[in-house]
Amino acid sequence: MNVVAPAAEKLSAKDFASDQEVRWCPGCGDYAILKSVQRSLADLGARPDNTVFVSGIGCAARFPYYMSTYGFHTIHGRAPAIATGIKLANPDLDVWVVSGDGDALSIGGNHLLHLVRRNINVQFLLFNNEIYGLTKGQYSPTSRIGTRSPSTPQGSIEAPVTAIQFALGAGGRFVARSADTLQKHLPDVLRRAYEHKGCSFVEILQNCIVYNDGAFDGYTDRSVAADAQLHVEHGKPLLFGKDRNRGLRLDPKNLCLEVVTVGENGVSAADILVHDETNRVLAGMLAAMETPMPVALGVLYCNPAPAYEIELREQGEAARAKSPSADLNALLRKGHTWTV
Amino acid sequence: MNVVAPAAEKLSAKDFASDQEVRWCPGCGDYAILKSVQRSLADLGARPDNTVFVSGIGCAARFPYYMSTYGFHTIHGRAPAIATGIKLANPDLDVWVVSGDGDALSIGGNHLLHLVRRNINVQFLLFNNEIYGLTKGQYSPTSRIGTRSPSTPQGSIEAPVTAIQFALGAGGRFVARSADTLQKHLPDVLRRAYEHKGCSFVEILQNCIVYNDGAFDGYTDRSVAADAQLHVEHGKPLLFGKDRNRGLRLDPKNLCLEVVTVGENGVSAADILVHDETNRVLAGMLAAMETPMPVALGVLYCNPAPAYEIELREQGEAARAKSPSADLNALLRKGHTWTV
Amino acid sequence: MTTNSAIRLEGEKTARQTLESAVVRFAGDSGDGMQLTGSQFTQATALAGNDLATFPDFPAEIRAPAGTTFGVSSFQINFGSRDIKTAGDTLDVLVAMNPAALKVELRNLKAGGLLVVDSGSFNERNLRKAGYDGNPLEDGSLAKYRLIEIDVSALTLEAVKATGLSNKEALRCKNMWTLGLIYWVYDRDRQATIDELKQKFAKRPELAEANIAALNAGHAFGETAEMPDGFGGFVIGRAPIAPGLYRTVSGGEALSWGLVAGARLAGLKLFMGSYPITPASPLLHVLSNLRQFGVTTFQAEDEIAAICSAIGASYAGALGVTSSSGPGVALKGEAIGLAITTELPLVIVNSQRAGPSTGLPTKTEQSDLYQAVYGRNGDAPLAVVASRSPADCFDTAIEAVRLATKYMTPVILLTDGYIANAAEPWLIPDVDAIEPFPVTFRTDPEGFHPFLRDPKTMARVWALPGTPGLMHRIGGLEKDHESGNISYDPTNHQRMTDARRNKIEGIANDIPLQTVEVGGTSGRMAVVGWGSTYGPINRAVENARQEGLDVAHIHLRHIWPLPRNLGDLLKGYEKVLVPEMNTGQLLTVLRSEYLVPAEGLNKVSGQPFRIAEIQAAIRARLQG
Amino acid sequence: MTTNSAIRLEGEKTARQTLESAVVRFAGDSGDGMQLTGSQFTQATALAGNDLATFPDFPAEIRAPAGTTFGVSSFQINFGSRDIKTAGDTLDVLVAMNPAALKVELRNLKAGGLLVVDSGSFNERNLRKAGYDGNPLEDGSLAKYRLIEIDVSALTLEAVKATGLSNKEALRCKNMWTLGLIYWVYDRDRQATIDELKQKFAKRPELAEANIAALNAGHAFGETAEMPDGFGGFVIGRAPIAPGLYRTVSGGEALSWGLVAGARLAGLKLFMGSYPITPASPLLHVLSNLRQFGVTTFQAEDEIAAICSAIGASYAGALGVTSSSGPGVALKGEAIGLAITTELPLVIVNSQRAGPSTGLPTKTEQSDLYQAVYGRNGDAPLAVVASRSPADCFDTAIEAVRLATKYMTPVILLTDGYIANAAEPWLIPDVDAIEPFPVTFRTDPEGFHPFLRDPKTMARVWALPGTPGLMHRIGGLEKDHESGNISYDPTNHQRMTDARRNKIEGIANDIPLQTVEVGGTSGRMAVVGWGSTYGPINRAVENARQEGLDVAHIHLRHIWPLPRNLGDLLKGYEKVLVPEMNTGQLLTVLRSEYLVPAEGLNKVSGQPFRIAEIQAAIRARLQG
Ligand SMILES: Cc1ncc(C[n+]2csc(CCOP(=O)(O)OP(=O)(O)O)c2C)c(N)n1
Ligand SMILES: Cc1ncc(C[n+]2csc(CCOP(=O)(O)OP(=O)(O)O)c2C)c(N)n1
Ligand code: SF4
Ligand code: SF4
Ligand SMILES: [Mg+2]
Ligand SMILES: [Mg+2]
Repeated sequence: MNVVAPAAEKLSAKDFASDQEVRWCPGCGDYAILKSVQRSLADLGARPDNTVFVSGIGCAARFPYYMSTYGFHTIHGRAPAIATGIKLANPDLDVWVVSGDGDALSIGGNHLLHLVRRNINVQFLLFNNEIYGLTKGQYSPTSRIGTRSPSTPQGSIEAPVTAIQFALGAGGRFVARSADTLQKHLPDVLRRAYEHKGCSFVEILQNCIVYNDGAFDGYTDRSVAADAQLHVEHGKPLLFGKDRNRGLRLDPKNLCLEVVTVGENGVSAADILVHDETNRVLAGMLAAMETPMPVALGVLYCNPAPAYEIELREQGEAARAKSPSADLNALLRKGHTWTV
Repeated sequence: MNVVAPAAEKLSAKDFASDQEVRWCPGCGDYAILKSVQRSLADLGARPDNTVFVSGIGCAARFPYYMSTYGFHTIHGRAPAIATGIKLANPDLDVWVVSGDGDALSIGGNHLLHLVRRNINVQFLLFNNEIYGLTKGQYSPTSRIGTRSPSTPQGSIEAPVTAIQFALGAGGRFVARSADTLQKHLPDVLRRAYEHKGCSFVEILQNCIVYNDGAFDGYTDRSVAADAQLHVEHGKPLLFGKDRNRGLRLDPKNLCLEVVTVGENGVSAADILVHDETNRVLAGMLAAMETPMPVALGVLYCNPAPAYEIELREQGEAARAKSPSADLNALLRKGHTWTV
Repeated sequence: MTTNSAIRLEGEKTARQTLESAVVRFAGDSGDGMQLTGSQFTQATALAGNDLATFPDFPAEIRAPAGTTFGVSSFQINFGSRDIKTAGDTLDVLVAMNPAALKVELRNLKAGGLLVVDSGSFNERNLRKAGYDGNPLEDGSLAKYRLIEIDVSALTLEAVKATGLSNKEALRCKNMWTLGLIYWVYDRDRQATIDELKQKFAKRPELAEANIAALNAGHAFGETAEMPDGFGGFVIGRAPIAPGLYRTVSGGEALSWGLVAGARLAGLKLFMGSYPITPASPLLHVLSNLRQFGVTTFQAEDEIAAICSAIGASYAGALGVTSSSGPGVALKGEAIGLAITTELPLVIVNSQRAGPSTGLPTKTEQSDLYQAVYGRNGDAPLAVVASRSPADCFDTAIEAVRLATKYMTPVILLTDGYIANAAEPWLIPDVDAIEPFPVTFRTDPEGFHPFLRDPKTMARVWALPGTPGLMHRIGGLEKDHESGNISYDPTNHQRMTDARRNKIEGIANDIPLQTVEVGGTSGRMAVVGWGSTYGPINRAVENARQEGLDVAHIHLRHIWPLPRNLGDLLKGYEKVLVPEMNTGQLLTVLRSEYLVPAEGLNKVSGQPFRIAEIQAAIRARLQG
Repeated sequence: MTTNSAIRLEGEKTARQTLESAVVRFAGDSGDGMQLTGSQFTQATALAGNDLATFPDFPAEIRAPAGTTFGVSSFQINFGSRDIKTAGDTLDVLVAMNPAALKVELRNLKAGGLLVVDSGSFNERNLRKAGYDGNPLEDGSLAKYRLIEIDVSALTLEAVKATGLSNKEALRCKNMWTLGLIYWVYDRDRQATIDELKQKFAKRPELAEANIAALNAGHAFGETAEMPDGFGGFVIGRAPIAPGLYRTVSGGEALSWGLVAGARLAGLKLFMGSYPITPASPLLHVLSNLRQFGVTTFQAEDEIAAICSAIGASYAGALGVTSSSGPGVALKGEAIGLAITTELPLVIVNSQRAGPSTGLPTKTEQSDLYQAVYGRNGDAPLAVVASRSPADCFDTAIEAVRLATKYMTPVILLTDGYIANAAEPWLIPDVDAIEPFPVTFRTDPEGFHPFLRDPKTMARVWALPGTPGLMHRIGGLEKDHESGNISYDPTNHQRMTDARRNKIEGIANDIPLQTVEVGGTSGRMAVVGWGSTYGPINRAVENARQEGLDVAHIHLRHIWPLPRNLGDLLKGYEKVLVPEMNTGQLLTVLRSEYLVPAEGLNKVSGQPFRIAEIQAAIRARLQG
């Protein structure tokens, strides 16, 4: 229990930290995300008493305990459904959902689909470490083919689901990606998610140091980051690389993206695709990029539509406007009655 | 119970009909689909005793009772999971799953995601009538916004899920669409689905005459069919219309499809996109087309990958090859033992 | 046969015969409008001052092919000048609109009962579909009934000719013709039906006109045509009913209104998360139309999401409600545990149907009591209440809301397919006269902890997100008994387990002592029931007492915890008989709680008990 | 203090003292390798011919921050020259590798017990993390123990210096140093551990060398250093154990092997559909490595898919198995109903953990019995069996498979977190000597119907898809008692409900009569247990009998149906006491079935019973 005065003054990241000892493994990527979120909330001027963190079960899902906001650590996979109820009962609350790749995409895949499709105005953060952390290292639906784990000693044989593609397939209106270690990038994405009115889906690549260490080193390691990360920005050309001279070009015949170098083989700056975050097809192509292509980070898609709970509230208001008295006795007496 | 002799001679559609009275509403689109399936199985030379129809709950899900094959009418939403178990226990069976839009995409969305992602070699037929038939007409996840139903008297406010986009987002390797009334087209699609080794996802637009009559008239009515249906074929230009002179052109700047008329405004046949069923991006764009664009029918995407149960069998064989004796007594005695 | 009226017998009509009660069943094809016919007859009967009970019986198929036996739709009503407790064991009157209806329903008609058939539908095709080899109207097989054989189809066409409807539309009025005839049989007033037809077809006055014409024609036929044995109709006087304003109400309606009333009495908005399922859907449908009462309904993607959304809504300060039937409630088990351990109010309605698994969705059963009382992982106690009749749903819903909010606990409310669909007259209560039980939300940060308990109820405080200064975290892991933080401390787990258990057991002190419905508070036998078996048990016990047997009827509303005097009460009887539409579920609870040698009377056929079955069992066991 | 060895007291060593049994607990940080230490000690102890029982106790966190109390990982072992039934109530020896371990575990150490601490870890930082104000090694608070305070860290570094390991890697050998010392204390042979270290570090021989050096150094230290009171170590003789070939086995292993053996005895392939959950995952992990035995494992997307895949596999002719813990089993309820009504064989393993809801995942409990016996919609009976110990899992798994296949029914097998993780010596059975129970699949189309029943077992025929001529349809709707086609017929529903019930009840005729573990078949009190409480109950009853109390121990393997003589047996005792790690769940079943006034002894703290607790309760209730 934290008593935070309804302060007018600006809160700091620390004001969003609860008094509970953080119990992730030393070195876990979750720590960095926690920090980013706490800092972002402070920067965005969020109010702890108006903020709710909802989670399912998993290492990631311990998140709410470490926030000085309201928090609900629910059951495995069901956080989207519980968050939906919270938001429909009180649309004024700021609701964040924190989930892992197993929680969100294995047991909870259906609820996530419908949360996204309904466009409930919550921020959904998927901590993707491509493994089941809390249950000690089984492969997850985002684990790469061939993953050896306690339940797949011969290597996994399932094509992983690409979280972002799934979210787009579910009709998501805000779809973004960042990583635990990107301490400047992640808060930017969180800000965009927070400002988006509707369901914001954010995949955060997160290192599980114990069971899947280095899963994202190919993207996040300093030595390769510049060439392996493509930071997308609406209206800006899709360029990356140490010298920012590598970029994406569309092959319109084959409908696919290719990496080209500006200034080489007759490629000019004008050939480079410009990011349009309202284009779902482009978002899908960016999401699907895999090594040796760079990983696309940032807001891949943002194309707002009315949030469910707002439309629902309007329907309620319309109903009340039609029968403003809401007289229960009258309801019970509507239709045929008789007196004995 | 049907006794069908292990006949070498060719079976007819009737041989695939069970002795049970068909109990759908008179005029329901399910009748036509049943016929198509029975005919297709006969044409494909399928064996009733080697064929299993699995379904969940719903009007569509009554399907297995009407087939003279093996049939398992399971519980709501879970048919994909049960079919998975059947296929993993006996990969030699031909397994078909029949499901409705509620069964497959509401309660069963998660199992469908994982069936598709794992690429289990079954044919998944989704009878999409955009409504809950069996429970008397509530809106479904594929119902259009504004659908008035017993549970949405003021009209539904949810963006519907597009089945095909969902299947693609789930990583589907075979994704197709047809309709109940297309008695030539549907068997063609079923044949392709049957021949595809891996999970074949087939959406079948189906008219519920009682609760959602005419939902697809805008596409299927004879008077509009030619202009409202685009039948895609691999390697063929994406043309449609009475005179087959309307077609799809890609706008590479905006990455979107537009309908053009060959011979008008300088459009030539060469401008028309050619269907490439191995291109996922194109499939996604075709799937997303909505009125006033035509509806895309046929095999939108087909790009085989190894089926799960085959890989699993290979792992089993590898394990057995490594320890061919499989001596249980030896297993129990492995590691440290001592004699008292 | 005279032209158009296929009456076989002749003679003068006798005077109307006075009866104490009657059981009528309208049976026809799904498309024949039998449910509408039944509900109109119910209304007219209620207006005539009779007590009544009804039993609508739908086919399992949405719209079965015309003429099939599995497409038969029926509506049964029992009404009388005395109090009526069930829809009736056997029929005095059967209206069969086609051969299939006759085939399916005849076995319930008393010998000598009135059998009204539409001979126009007894053609070869229909006879074959119904599985008749010959024509029962012609082979003498109906000799033991008073057969009134009329070509209703032809007479209806005739009656509505003037309206210029197509043949197809005109034939749709057959049910009103028949209703008119039965109105004549029981001397019922047609005005309410006429008014309703006018309102229903306001946009198509020609349909209103046709239906009314058919109704009147049927009635006139009764007045004028010759009837078998000179049959002159019946008359059934007013029942001695408590004075006041009445309506007929179905379980679905009464339950919905009770929940709305309960939420209002608690001072809360109502949030209903549900997923359609037979026979629970009516609740979702009715509540969806009550948005102006602060009701939000949410059709979730499945039952798990439905309950989870309701838990979320309760967490945010609404009254969370979820509703389903057996298979759907099975899916909610894990989430119910979450509501139990986070101690949030929640009402879970289970409209039971025949199981196991998908079972017989349109048939009634009481086989989810185990699931309600015991069906979760862990030591996970909650409160369970059960409705005994459609009207009783209103009161039990309010009671469920009261317990849920006062004790911060999930409450399971058991009803069943019979109650959900049946309708009965209801003395409309004055909602303003019901004692409110307003909830208070914690707002004071001083000394706040989320698991502080009210010393009397043991309920924890309810602090809503959005409240300044009360930020806290809750969840499904075991919680410290004060702060709610995760606690692995063994003593704390024991303490919280005990607290959860004692809180629920303590509810026993806040519910009425168990009373006896009929009979003494001790004696040779108590018949203990719960739920929709109320009617047949009650009448059976009354009948048995009239036979001179020393037997009492006890009916439970509170299934868990049980009323605190129940054990002593039961020990006052030599025998305890527990009739249930299951294999003995309440029986297990009673035997284990009180070690009384109770015996079961179990019927698991998808059909409600008949009075006679229970009466026979009482007799047998008292003799045995 | 002498340099390097922080022994405070002086004096000559005494001769080894002979003991009947001892309880030792190794406790340290999660990173300290206490589980490995414990299992090595277990092995050496088993090789020395002692009987033993173990209790591994993990922190809830994957890798808690070093030095915290919630990061303490322990391993307890009870061993002796007599038969050993539990891991021990209180400790004779506590090894505490850091202050946090001391803080958490000290309360279990007997006064006068041996306390071995690594003084090298008692620095200010660690003391603060553990929540100590001062240093307990210095403030006299440990005076009532025999304190052996050693700078293990420094001595280990010293011992492994020659291997050239980094400090960090060298310190990882601390646990082996300590193990060496405790080997000296109990005079254990190091060879098996040395062999295992060599094998484990085959690829990094320098690590093997270092660990062995540390082990030897610790042992040598015991041999040579001065000890408090001249402590000279203990000796514990061989236990009178049945002759044969032994191994230690954990519940997870024995259960997996039992299932594989069961499937083989039935002539089936085994299909396991599961979803990871604590403490059930070991079963999935072990079986995943047994592909060569015809085992297929499938990690499903959730528990519902897991059981459904197993049902599908059974339908296709494999032995379907699914495994989870309470919350996961709660999700399976609806699908269990499907397996019941389609009458397919299925084994559902529930490794119970502390509930309700997420509860305390790493702690043990027996609170899912209600869920197992009653937790489904509809009248949905199945068989329930329970394992009493790690080794017993092998036999109960075979029994579960036997019942599932012979009776075409789901069987729930209850085990718990304690059993899953603990290990015990096991007289390895000869699988070839177990009576097989081969399944026969129907192949003859002549007269085939899918719901034809074996007249004796009432099991329906099992006809596999793929069989020529046997095509049929099954499902969750009520089925005709022969053809399996959908049937809405009331009599058929009653008949099928009765058949499902009678089939399960009939299993009572095919299971052994209930025997008495200890004590007479009548008397003043029976203590009735089930599951992992076997050890403490058994020893408590033996102790009570030695005190002269007339008490017997009855332990159930078959929870449903119950053995057919159980009612009569229980009625032979004046009192029945039912100790359970829940609020009284078996108690409900026994009271309701037999109307015996059984009383509960309930502990819901996440911790197993202590012998003394049960003994005290026996005493109190016999006096009371
Ligand atoms: C109903 C249920 N099933 C299974 C579990 C066990 N479980 C807890 S977390 C988890 C998966 C964790 O993986 P992920 O969601 O990726 O989170 P991470 O630990 O990697 O952050 C599982 C299977 C559970 N708690 N409840
Ligand atoms: C667990 C469970 N929840 C709900 C139901 C009720 N139910 C049966 S079918 C159905 C939806 C039917 O819609 P759809 O899948 O679109 O099939 P259709 O009837 O339209 O063919 C529902 C909600 C059920 N049988 N089981
Ligand atoms: S197991 Fe992995 S994800 Fe979980 S806390 Fe440890 S490092 Fe983080
Ligand atoms: S309700 Fe609709 S989908 Fe169902 S059988 Fe009738 S027409 Fe077909
Ligand atoms: Mg993860
Ligand atoms: Mg549908």
